[in-house]
Amino acid sequence: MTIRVSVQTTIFSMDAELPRLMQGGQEAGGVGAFLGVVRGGAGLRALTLEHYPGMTESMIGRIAAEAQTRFGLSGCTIIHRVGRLTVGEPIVLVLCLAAHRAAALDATAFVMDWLKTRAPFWKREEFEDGRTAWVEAREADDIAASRWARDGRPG
Amino acid sequence: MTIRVSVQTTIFSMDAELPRLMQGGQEAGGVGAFLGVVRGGAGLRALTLEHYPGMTESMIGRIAAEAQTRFGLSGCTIIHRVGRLTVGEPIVLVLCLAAHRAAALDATAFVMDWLKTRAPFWKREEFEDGRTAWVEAREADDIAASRWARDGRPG
Amino acid sequence: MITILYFAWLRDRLGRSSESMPLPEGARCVGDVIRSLAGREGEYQAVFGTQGGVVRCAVNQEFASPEDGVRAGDEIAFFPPVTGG
Amino acid sequence: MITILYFAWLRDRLGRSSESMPLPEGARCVGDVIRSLAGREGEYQAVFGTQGGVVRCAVNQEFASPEDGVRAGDEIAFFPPVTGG
Repeated sequence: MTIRVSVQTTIFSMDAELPRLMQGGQEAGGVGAFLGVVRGGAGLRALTLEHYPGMTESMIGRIAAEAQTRFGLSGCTIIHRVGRLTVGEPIVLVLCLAAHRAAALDATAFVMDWLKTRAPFWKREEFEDGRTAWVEAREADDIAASRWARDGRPG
Repeated sequence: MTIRVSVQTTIFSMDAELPRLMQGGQEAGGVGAFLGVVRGGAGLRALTLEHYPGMTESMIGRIAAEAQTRFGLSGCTIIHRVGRLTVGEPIVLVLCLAAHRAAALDATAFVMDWLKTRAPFWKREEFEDGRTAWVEAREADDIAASRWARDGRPG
Repeated sequence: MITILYFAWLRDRLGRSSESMPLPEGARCVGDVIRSLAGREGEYQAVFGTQGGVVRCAVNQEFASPEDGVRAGDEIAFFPPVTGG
Repeated sequence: MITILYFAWLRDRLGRSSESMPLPEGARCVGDVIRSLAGREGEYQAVFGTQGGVVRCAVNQEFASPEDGVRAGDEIAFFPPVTGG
């Protein structure tokens, strides 16, 4: 099992991440993945992502470990960018390696739902007219995360 | 909406595919993905994938179009390799671009389930001892595909 | 004439990937073509008779059932259940 | 002494990202610290009093509730609901 967690300002490469992830073993049959990008619209120019150094890495590490246990993953990579990101830029990458596709894709959804609700990141929006505003938490994210509740919160 | 379908013997690059897919629009917030690889174990050395040229591309194109309609995708890329592939090599790549993560990941699962049951590919296994055997269809794949049935089969 | 294609283990067993033949006399559906092929000697009988239950079919690159119609000019493919992805 | 961290709009509103202070007298839980901060003038009162309902908290980098205990040496962080991913 290879767990890799990174919080970084720089861009990442899926092609570069895959070989690292695949060290997880020959028994793996597939990688589920989600790549989040800055969604445009409503005059949005950029997002600035802030986080809680230390706690972020710790929470993401726990989310990855929980996904590994729950879905029997052979590997899990979670990379989250911070700093200023313009529309269309990648924000987050989740890769889950499993024996079968259902586990790989379910684990990916699980990690994303928990990242949205349990990892200490905050987004500030920056619009074409110069206005900025902190993004408010979406109730939909709490609902999405709650569908995984079994023994309570991860970690 | 950008649909890209390819059946090819050569390897593909996720990093190269993403910019093409993302032409689908600025309203997109995420890419759901699945990368299938040749799963090792039980002395397996390689797979040889055969397909029905013409029908394959046509069926995959319909699966992509159905996913686009059903999940409101902004883009869908499906690349399936054919020929001889050794353990650990990538076989199939599915990328689904959507406004939100749930649609992107659900569409990815949908496409994979239909690819397994509706695209004319056949796998022959090749073992370390030289033995070869055609892979038999898995009932689990039919069950997985049937969960999407609404108006019957896609296309 | 019709074109018949064989894939995967059907091709291996029958020793050919395609053949052209006249539409069998009186044949109106896929099932008629299957019965005609099953009437041949050797592997054809085994593949289309005894083991015919697992053989799948497409007519002009669309999945088809034994009841689906065929006519001269059609491309008819026989193959095992698919195993891609 | 305790270390207090502020993130996102709390930091913007309060004009600082961290501060060190003695554990308020008699304070035994996060709620006691919040009440102490709400007792300050200006933005603190608004952030921890009026709008306190939306403020989230972590003690030593673990999510915490107002009832959770605090003691000298703790790192206590206040922030809005998270919006990552």
